[in-house]
Amino acid sequence: MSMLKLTTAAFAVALAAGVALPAQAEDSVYIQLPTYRTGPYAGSGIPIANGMHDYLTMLNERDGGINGVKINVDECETGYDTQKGVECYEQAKAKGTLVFNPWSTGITLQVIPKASVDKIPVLSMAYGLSAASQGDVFPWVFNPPMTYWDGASGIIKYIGEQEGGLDKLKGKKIGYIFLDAGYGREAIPLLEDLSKEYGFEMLQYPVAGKEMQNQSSQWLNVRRDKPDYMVMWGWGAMSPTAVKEATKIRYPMDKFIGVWWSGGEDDARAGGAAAKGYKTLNFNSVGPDKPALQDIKKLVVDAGKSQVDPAKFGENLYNRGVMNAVIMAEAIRVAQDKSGKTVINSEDMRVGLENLSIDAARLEAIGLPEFFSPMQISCKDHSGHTKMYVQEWDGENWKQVSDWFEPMSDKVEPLLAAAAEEYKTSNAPWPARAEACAN
Amino acid sequence: MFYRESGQYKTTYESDQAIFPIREDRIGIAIIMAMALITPFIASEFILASIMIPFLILALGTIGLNVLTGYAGQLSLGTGAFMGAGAYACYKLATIFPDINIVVLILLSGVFSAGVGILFGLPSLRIKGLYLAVTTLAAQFFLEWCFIRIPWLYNYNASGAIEVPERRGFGDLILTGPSATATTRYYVVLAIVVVVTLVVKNLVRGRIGRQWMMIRDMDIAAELMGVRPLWAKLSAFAVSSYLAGVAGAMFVFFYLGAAEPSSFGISLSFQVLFMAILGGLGSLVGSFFGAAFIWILPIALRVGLPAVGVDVGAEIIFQIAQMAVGALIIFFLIAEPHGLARLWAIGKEKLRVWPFPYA
Amino acid sequence: MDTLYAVFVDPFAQMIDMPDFFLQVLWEGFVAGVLYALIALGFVLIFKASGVFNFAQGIMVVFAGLTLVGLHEKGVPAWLALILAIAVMGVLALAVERLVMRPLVNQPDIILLMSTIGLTYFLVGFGEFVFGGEPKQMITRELGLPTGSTAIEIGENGLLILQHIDIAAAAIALLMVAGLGIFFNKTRIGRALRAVADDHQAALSVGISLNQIWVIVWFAAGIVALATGIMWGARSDVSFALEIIALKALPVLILGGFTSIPGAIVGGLIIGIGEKLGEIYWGPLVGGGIESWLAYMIALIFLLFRPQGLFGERIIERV
Amino acid sequence: MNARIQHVELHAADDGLKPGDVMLNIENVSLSFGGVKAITDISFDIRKGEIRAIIGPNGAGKTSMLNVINGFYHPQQGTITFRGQARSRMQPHEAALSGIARTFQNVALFKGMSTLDNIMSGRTLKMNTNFFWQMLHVGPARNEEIAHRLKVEEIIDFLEIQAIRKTPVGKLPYGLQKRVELGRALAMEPDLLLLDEPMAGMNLEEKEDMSRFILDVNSQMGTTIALIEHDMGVVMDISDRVVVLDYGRKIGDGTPGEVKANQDVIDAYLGVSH
Repeated sequence: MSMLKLTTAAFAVALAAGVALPAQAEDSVYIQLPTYRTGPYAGSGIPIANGMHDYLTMLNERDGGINGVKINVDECETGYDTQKGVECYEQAKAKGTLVFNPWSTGITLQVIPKASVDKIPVLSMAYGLSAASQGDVFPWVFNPPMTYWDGASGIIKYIGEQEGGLDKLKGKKIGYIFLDAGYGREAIPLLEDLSKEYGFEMLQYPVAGKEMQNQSSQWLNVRRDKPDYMVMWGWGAMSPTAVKEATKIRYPMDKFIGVWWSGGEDDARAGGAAAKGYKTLNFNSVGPDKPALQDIKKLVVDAGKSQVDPAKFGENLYNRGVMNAVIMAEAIRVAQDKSGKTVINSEDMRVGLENLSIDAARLEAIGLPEFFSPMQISCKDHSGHTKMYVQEWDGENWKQVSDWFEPMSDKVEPLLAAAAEEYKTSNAPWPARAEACAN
Repeated sequence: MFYRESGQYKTTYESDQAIFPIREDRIGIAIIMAMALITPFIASEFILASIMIPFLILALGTIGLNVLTGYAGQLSLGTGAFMGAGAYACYKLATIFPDINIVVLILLSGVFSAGVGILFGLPSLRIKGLYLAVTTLAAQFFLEWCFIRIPWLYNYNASGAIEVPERRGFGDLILTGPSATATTRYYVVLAIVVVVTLVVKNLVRGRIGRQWMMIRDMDIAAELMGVRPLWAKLSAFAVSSYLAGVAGAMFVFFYLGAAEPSSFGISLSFQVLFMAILGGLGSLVGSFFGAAFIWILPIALRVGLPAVGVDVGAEIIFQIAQMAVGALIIFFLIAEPHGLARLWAIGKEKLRVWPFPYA
Repeated sequence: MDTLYAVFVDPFAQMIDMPDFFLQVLWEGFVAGVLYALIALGFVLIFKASGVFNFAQGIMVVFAGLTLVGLHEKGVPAWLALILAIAVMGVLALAVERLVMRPLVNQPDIILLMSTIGLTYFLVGFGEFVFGGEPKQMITRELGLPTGSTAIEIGENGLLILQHIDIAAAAIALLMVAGLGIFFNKTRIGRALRAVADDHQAALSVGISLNQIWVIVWFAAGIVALATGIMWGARSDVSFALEIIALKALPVLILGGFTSIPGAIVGGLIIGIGEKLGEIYWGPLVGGGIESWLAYMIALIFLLFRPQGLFGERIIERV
Repeated sequence: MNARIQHVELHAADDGLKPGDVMLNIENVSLSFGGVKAITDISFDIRKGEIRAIIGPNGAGKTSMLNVINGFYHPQQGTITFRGQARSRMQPHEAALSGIARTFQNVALFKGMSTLDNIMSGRTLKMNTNFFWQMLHVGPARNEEIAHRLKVEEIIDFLEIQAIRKTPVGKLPYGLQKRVELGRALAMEPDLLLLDEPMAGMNLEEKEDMSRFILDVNSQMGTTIALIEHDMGVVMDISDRVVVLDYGRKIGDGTPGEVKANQDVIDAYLGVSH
């Protein structure tokens, strides 16, 4: 019988908690951070979670929140699992989160339709559905500073530069190794399009999520096909394994370029000295030196309020997490400004995001000069299509090896519009945008 | 005192063979049904959407596995994939026939998963026990691969995910899609689960269920008494995967809203297996207990621990929940290998003779 | 016709065309097979002595590797971490015997199987709880294991690249099998183990302590798991993502039979090499990625023709 | 009583054979597993209406013989003719279909089911409402269930096991389990009933009960019975004819009196070397 009692008790707790959820203090706003510090993707998820958490905590500690409003933060562990992600979303919704950062393309796709109905903005920073940049179709979804398609076009652009012009790509073979899930597949349509346009051959090497750590077949195929360049869309345990496998087959590492998500220090470190030359995209600066980061160090990390390993403070993915938090914080400011309230709700937050503009001066002002390329989100453009750069692993650290450059917006933009239309038809009846552009 | 059957005489075999021959049971079930019906009026949306709906759906999936493992004795580790087969079938049906009521399509989609189940049930004619369990993993991984590699299944969607379209029915009620309210979805799920459970109850108490149990308890004797193993095993696979398929379709259409192939991974198979074993193999009511327990425990820990003031990181709670589930599974296997259903039965037995310790 | 050509001719033409590549595929398959076989080996040990289908063997591999690396991360020197990791596996064996196996004695197979799945869940949560969830690098160099690779030239421009760690893995696997063989056949405990495997009650009646035997086999399986964890961790990182790959040991067992040590090795090699060849030469025909299920299908089809496995004896059913 | 529920009589089917006609004929049957010979060149017959005993020391091949008769083992050589029809590789369920039922040496009841369900399971072959009605459990399906329940209740009455109707068989003592197993076989209304050591492990009283049931089944229902039994007293008392096996060979066949006098049989039981 003890079991029955336990079940009943558990149920009662859940019930009580469920009822108590929406309560919140008057002078604070609530943001739930879905994170994953466990499971196969934890290697990437942990620094991101730390970065987001620590920046928001720092704002609370240093400034008492934003314009006097404390930010209530809690985390919800998803394990990168879509099912758990939906649970977290429901919980976030019940607790009145301002914004939802899925940190998984799979979860993003899952919550996009729900979020529009529930009026919760989804902030998928440089991941998720590329077409979501079309604000007129997806008023509730934001993917600044750029989309996967921007990234893919950026890599092709960079390869073109290496080869001495995009026209030199003709007849070249470019391999695409990717996590075979919503995330890795997202870039395929654009790459296919560009391969037709520039006449290079695109070879696909899918890596199943559960086989991430067993990529020897894919790399054997790479060895046989001898592609001129390898492009990677890897995440979690996939990236370090891929780097390691590439060194094993002695693939020239300087021809191996990952998307921004495959650019964790740990990803490259796994390949040891042989990984030198491995490149990835990036859109935020690496290193712990910016003033705001030093504030985090002083007020959060050294105060024992962070889970980050001090040795890894300021690494690439940590800073990426900080950047995500900066976007949220800045959007809250804009929303407060636009709505005239200090305690905003999720609908105000959407307006905030839609009118977000972070220029160089603003970055300077918040203590993060040149932390990332200035971004401007608008009613129509929810992504901003800002600039990126290429970094190279020197065996110890990431080194910037290219200037900040723009994606091939002329190629990407029409495809995004078409994809958004397609999404609309295949998910008919997709609600028309009802929210006015507040300008 | 309140639960005593003495004095309730049966004068016909018909009444002796009713589903609930004892009056108190009938009253109990009526109260439970009434409570289920009023839940949406008293519970928050979170409880409805994140606890009740998935709990009911997974209970149906558990019943599906229970038919196969609990009643017919064939261990399967592929329930997740069979649920996926139903979900993808339902997605295809819903996009090909947008005008047909989604409930009809959900019930129909189980037919496809049943077909898949029969196919992968064929080896059970030669392979038994744990060996069979391993071969069901072939179904699990092969189907998962199909969900990725056959783009037709997800309508060539670039993301490889299936997204639930909005469908209306029963007048102009929105049944599926993001605009469907939790209350609507809950009632539809409840109706399907109750009706299907009744049907399964009828099957297992009749000739077909007896054949399954004969194969389970002593396959050789069953065969020597005229049971054709081919028919008995394949019908169990068919019914089981039908139920799993319906559960899978509902899981996507009424709970998740969209799904990737990884939604139907082996962890779902294990989750359902735990529900079946903890609830009690060969018990329908146990399937509900098991599903409730396995589904609610982690959520209760996750929501409940912070609520009572235990302040630890989200991932710690997650890990604690995982450890707790693992440890509890072992604990219950030791304490009562026949699951919650047996505890329930013992409890009822005790109540019947109360206040005396034994009859 | 084209299909027939693509299935029956083209793959072989490719093999002949690039012999060095073919050898490389065989080698990769061989190494993967050795690792599958090592997991299967731990499994066979336990099944032989207790009839328990130990689903947790895969997670024990991760857990052992994680303990080793985790301890080292916390500042313990490599050699001490290794000894401590072995000790932890010993404690685990004791705990499993005392808390799981002993109370569940005489339960049906499925209950025992379920308890090991429960153990799997527990160990995943526990491992992450103690050592954190992120993947960790194996301390290959600190343990004195070889790194780097040797390239052998084959024909013109042909290159066969052998990772030293893979060679070491094969050698260690060989040593473990030989060691276990001697252990089983030449020692007193080995004889007791075999007696227990044949008949629990009969073994009890001649004074063999079942509990002691179980602790020993779980400990032995733990050590095999640690070795596997080190080897696999050196190939990729140590993380719980390995868990799914560890499931590949199950089709290996089906091929080899649940109780045969040579069966585990041969089965492992067949599965390892078979799935690599299948993936590389036939996989592209259906879009690739068939590696995720090929092993199970091979096992399934094999079972249909030989339900008792490669080395198992035909079972005569009695009533 | 519900008018739609028809009452079925409980007896062996009329197959046109008169009592004393050969029902089952076994000719030169041999069976081996790998290199081990279980049965070597055995011939005997079973006649309608008789009680035929198969005896012999342990390992003589008695149970294998029963397994051959109901199709569980397939002999390498020899023919088996049942009711005039020679058969080749017959599947066990086909044997059941043609009217052969059996009990087992080590009780093979369905342990997870109640006494009632176990005996109901004997009616499997006689039930035929389709899946659709089974799902709804109304109309034909329910009527069928109740009709067969009546039948099963007759058997329960006959075997005097009313009190344990709803008890899971796993909880029953051994003697009662044997009785339930007999009930399950009887529920099939067989023409030929094979009993594998029906009295093993029973005390005297239980043996007497069981003997009475066997004789009653034989005389009241007209069921032909073949039984394996070690208790010579019982065998000699109740059987009409006895066949004796040793090391897979037939060493004697005839009435109890004849067999008792057979020198080979005496040697086999007393252990004279061959």
